[in-house]
Amino acid sequence: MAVMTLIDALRQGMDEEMARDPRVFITGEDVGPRGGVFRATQGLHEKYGSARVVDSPLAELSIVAIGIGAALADLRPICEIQFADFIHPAFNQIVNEAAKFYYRSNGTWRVPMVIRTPYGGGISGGLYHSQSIEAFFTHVPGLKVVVPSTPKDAKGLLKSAVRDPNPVLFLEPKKGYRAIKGEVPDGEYTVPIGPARTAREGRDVSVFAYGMMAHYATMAAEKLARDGGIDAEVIDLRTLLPLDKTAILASVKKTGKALIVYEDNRTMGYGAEVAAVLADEGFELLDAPIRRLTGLDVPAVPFSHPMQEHFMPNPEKIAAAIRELAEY
Amino acid sequence: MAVMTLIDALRQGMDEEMARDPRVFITGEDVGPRGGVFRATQGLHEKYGSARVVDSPLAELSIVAIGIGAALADLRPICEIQFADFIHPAFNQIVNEAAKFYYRSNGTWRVPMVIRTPYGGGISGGLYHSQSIEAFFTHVPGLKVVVPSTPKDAKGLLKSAVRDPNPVLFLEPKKGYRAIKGEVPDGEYTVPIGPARTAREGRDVSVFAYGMMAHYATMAAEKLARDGGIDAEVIDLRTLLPLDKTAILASVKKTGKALIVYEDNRTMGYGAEVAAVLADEGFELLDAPIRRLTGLDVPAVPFSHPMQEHFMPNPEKIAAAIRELAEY
Amino acid sequence: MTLNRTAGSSAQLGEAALLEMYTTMLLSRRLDERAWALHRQGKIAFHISGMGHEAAQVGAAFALNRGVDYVHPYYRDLALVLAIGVTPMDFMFSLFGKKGELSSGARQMPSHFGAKHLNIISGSSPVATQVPQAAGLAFAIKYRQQSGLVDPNDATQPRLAFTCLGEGSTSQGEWHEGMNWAGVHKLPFICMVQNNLYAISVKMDSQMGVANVADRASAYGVHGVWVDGNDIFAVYDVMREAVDRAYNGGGATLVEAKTYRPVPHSSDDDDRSYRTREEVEEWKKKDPLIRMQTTLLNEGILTKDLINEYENRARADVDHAQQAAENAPYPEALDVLGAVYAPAEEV
Amino acid sequence: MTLNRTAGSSAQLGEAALLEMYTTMLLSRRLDERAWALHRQGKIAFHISGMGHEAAQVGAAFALNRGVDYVHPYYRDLALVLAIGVTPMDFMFSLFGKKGELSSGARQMPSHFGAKHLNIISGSSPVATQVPQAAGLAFAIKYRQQSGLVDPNDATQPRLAFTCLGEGSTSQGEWHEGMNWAGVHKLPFICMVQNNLYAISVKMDSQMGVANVADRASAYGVHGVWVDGNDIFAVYDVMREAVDRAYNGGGATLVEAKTYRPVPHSSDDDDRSYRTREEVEEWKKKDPLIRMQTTLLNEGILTKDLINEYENRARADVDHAQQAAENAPYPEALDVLGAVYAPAEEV
Ligand SMILES: Cc1ncc(C[n+]2csc(CCOP(=O)(O)OP(=O)(O)O)c2C)c(N)n1
Ligand SMILES: Cc1ncc(C[n+]2csc(CCOP(=O)(O)OP(=O)(O)O)c2C)c(N)n1
Ligand SMILES: [Mg+2]
Ligand SMILES: [Mg+2]
Repeated sequence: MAVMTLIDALRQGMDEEMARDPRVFITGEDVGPRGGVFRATQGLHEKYGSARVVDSPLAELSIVAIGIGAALADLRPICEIQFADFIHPAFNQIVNEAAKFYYRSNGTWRVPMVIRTPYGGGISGGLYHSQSIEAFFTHVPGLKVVVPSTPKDAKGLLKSAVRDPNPVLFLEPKKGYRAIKGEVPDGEYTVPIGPARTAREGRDVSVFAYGMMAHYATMAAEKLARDGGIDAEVIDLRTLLPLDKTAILASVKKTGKALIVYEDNRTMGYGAEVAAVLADEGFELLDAPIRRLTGLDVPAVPFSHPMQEHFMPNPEKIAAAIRELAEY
Repeated sequence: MAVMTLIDALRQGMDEEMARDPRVFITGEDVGPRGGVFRATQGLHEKYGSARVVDSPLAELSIVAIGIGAALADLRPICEIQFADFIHPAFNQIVNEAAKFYYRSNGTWRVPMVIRTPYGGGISGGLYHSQSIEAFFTHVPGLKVVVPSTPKDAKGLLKSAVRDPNPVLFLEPKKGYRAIKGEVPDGEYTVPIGPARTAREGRDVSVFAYGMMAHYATMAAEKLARDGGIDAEVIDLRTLLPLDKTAILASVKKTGKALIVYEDNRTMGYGAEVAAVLADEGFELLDAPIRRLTGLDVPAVPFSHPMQEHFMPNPEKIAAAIRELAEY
Repeated sequence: MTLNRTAGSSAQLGEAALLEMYTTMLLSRRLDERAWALHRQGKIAFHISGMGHEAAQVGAAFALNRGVDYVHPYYRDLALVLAIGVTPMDFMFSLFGKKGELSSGARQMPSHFGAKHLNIISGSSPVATQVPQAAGLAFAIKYRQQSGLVDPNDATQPRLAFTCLGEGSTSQGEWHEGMNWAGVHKLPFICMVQNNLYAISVKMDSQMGVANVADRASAYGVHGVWVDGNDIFAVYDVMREAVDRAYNGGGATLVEAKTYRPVPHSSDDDDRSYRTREEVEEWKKKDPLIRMQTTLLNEGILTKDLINEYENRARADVDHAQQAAENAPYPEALDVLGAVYAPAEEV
Repeated sequence: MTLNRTAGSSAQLGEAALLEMYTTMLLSRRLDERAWALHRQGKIAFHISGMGHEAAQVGAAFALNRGVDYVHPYYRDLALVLAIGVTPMDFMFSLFGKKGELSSGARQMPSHFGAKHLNIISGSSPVATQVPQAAGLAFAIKYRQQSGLVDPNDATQPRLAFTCLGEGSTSQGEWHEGMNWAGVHKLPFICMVQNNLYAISVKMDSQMGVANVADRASAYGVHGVWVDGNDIFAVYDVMREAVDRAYNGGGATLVEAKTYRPVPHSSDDDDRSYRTREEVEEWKKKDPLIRMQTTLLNEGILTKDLINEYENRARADVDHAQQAAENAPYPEALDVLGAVYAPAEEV
């Protein structure tokens, strides 16, 4: 097993899929010789050439639409949106088109494509380089939405996404691109889209998180365990659409208490759905209110450091929220 | 008090606001001589002329962006999106721009505009003339989202929206345009953006709904009351962003039971937030699981009648859900 | 008013092709008229018409490798898809929303064409979304050819992508971005704008500041040409050139077919609020079906007898399709739940 | 290489104006250089540069009614906004993200300009969104004039809207739709594309199939013109024409200023992966600041002494602004919560 960063694992996943299947190609802004602004595609242009690693015009809706057309023609596009904040021009193509093609053609026209994009705050990116966008797209049946938080999952889920016959929105926690390192199995493997991952087992409180927040939650839980007294379980949801209901209900059955952590704005953020599922199907399992620890309900993450930090959840805030719930 | 349809009340509201303030203008597809495809602006072009009732190019993002620019220049645009299903091309302008202008300029540049659009299913409109879109936009701080369900509220809320210094997304339940009739006060009045409305008082179960579903919920509650035994309270949320938490908590304090009804897809639909708020702040008030009665988790409402009807909530399904909850 | 068929590729069209073009237009017209009638009778909920556009559509279709080249149509393209192989039955099933309807299993409103076996892409309602997707189809064609996955001259493989929309819909950013890709990558792509002067009620001069949609091609490095869309041979001629360009690596073409919609926008519309009856009557004189008929009569290819025979056959086809659709069952309620996600495939 | 100032409106520019244009370019350049230095020193997190674009921006600014006409800039427009009244202090505060920063209270990244009192609209990061908004500002100007809310000749009121973006950003649908409104309504609108040949790493020929962005004007019924963007007088001349057109009801103009970015896209970029050092050096010879300096020296308007004096003043201004910004406090954490919704106003 090699230890590598999240972004190296992603690159390796794309590389292997391109080597495996000549129908796989990459398009997006600066993905070519520049290797992407985060270097996710570095070296791939050199290796696979301009025909398969295609610098797109600066135009997100067509990056996605070209991907849709190519997928309809049975290619396997990987479309990169440079920052999640810039996916909004492509909203119509994703929501009205990619997600609805299979349904609207009664299962005849498929759109096997991957849309990769870095998301999330805490990187001094201000209002337009920090956004979380999962809330918008997890409301769209026909799409799958995936958020890896470890290098192993990043690579394995990406490979599954490329092979999936449906459009998959693949959200990459950019703050973790280089900050998150971990073991990646040697050789071929995939991680299935669907099941959540238990990042840490525990008995007192269930913490549901994904992306960078799954890491922070694990850090918080470890700290509380070291400090003694509180044994929190951390579930890394990994696939947000479809949601792994079985996993969240099983965890709450054990702990009776649920904290949901996400860095997006609170209102109508993804955790609302997790809470709603638990408040319905898990009602009799609950011993305490369902808490959400989230980004603030302001339009986006501000640039200047004190405001940014106040916006973002972090391990300390998560630990405090777990403790409060444990003591309920 | 005159009895009128929802759409007549809306038109009267626009007419009065245009007469009151020369900065108010309307733009959108076919809003001019054609009077809008639903006739919401009928007669206004004749009355106020081409300079103030402006047929736009067939291009939603610019309908909204022109509105934003005009609002920055202190006009008061009312932008019509012909069907909510076609608002997606304008997503970037609404989410990244209109909603964030005031915040990003630290409170110096305001965007006082209204975006009106008909939404909702049950009208044989198929996948692209039936959509509900509130889930996407209630996740966007900086926006206000309003859904009237009575002619009185439609007119009064629309007038408040025109006078609001913020961007207001004004969702009109199109199935009710002519089907819903009601009394509208004579003379000048407004209905404030923010507070929910108690459509029916009751003691057993709280039903939270909006738009056409508020009507259906009221019909269901009345039927159950007539049939004897179950006394449901119906709260018409009216303003979805910001959510009137006080009203929903007060109702559940009384009933201990909550049913949330929306015609949108279930997962990450607006009711998820209502449920999440109740499961946190109202946990100790609850005597039963929080139920959601919703549209199905498929990409959109199908055209053909049997499938459409199976997709949509209706008074019978709501009554059954209330009864089930009452008996819990 | 007859048509000119002395120059261009249309001069080469044989009698069989000419008669097939004529009968396709005729069938489309009669189906379309029946749909309006069914709507007036309250038997169907909605109709949106291709009437008046038949020459543009059939002229274009016959220039393509039908059923092989990718076609991404719009809601007026009834005659186009009939020319490619969609049947009156398919159309009637969509009008009535009946079980087994070809394009979508009756999930979509009528005239949202689509047929996998004919390489007709399933359409949606939001206008112009098909344009950048069609550029993507064309991109895929070039990709396969360049990477040796197919032979560029293999006529069993799609060699271009063809898409249509109305002139008003070129106001959309979607259109711009699709055209731009077609220009940058010199794609085997043809976009035909069916310019009927109105976007529902909005006149062309409120949609754009130029006189011809074809003028917009110069912003993209795409060949642009406009043509009398009611002259089926003129359309065929420019389309043949565009097809040859696409097949031979010459890049993309924007074809503007100037035509008119002699009926309201759809069964929900009332066009009296935005145009005069005189204008409509004036255009009806240029009816493309009558113009083709006159030309073929003049050329001796059509006769009065043949016309009657074709009329009878068209009526019989329409009657039969209507009957079958009326008698067919609706989808099951639970059909709403199917085909949300494609199942995993074998790799 | 000197500049041509014998024809056009620029021939009328007086000494004071010329020197102000020069000192504005100079100040912008020195501020910009300092920002790069601060980034190298690890004192600031991010810088995106206007270097090389100063002639285009200052030439444009001086053709406007500065502080009155609406300006909706993009992230490279440092020299433009300085010419309108944004100060070095304002810019330094944005680099350091300090409390009270003019455009956004340090909510936005640096170079997201905005100044309500100068009619500079607050910018965002997603490219091209400002274009249709600027068309909306122009629409409002026309609306007010036509409805008698203001006098069309009142020079205390904005009489046009001016916006900028890069050539790559014209690939966006947003740009298309904004230009389209400007053409349809003949709006008092000027869009200046600062064409520096690259969109980050992507060359112009991967962005569009045409040789000049100005060629795209013909798709909109908008006047289009390209100009050497490193020639401040040439820019001023075409901008004066565009301004006169806008003020006098002649409609919109697309100005393409051809220039170059001699530095990486931003402090996050490394341009060695996508262009040669030779190319960069070649372009540095056309540096717009040096070209203007040489011309003014030749014309006897500048002297060596004056140049030194201006250099000293610019350095002092930059030093002072930097010091003030470094010493200023950060915003409070709770400032994150303010100004989400505008409060109700008196009607
Ligand atoms: C994005 C979007 N906005 C609005 C509509 C509603 N609509 C349907 S057709 C139409 C007019 C289209 O005009 P044009 O493009 O000229 O085509 P035509 O119908 O005249 O053939 C409009 C506004 C839509 N379908 N999609
Ligand atoms: C919608 C959107 N997509 C992507 C980006 C990331 N991005 C910022 S600047 C830029 C390149 C802009 O190139 P160009 O328009 O030529 O302007 P230049 O920077 O060269 O002046 C890109 C891709 C963005 N800001 N907005
Ligand atoms: Mg039209
Ligand atoms: Mg550039």
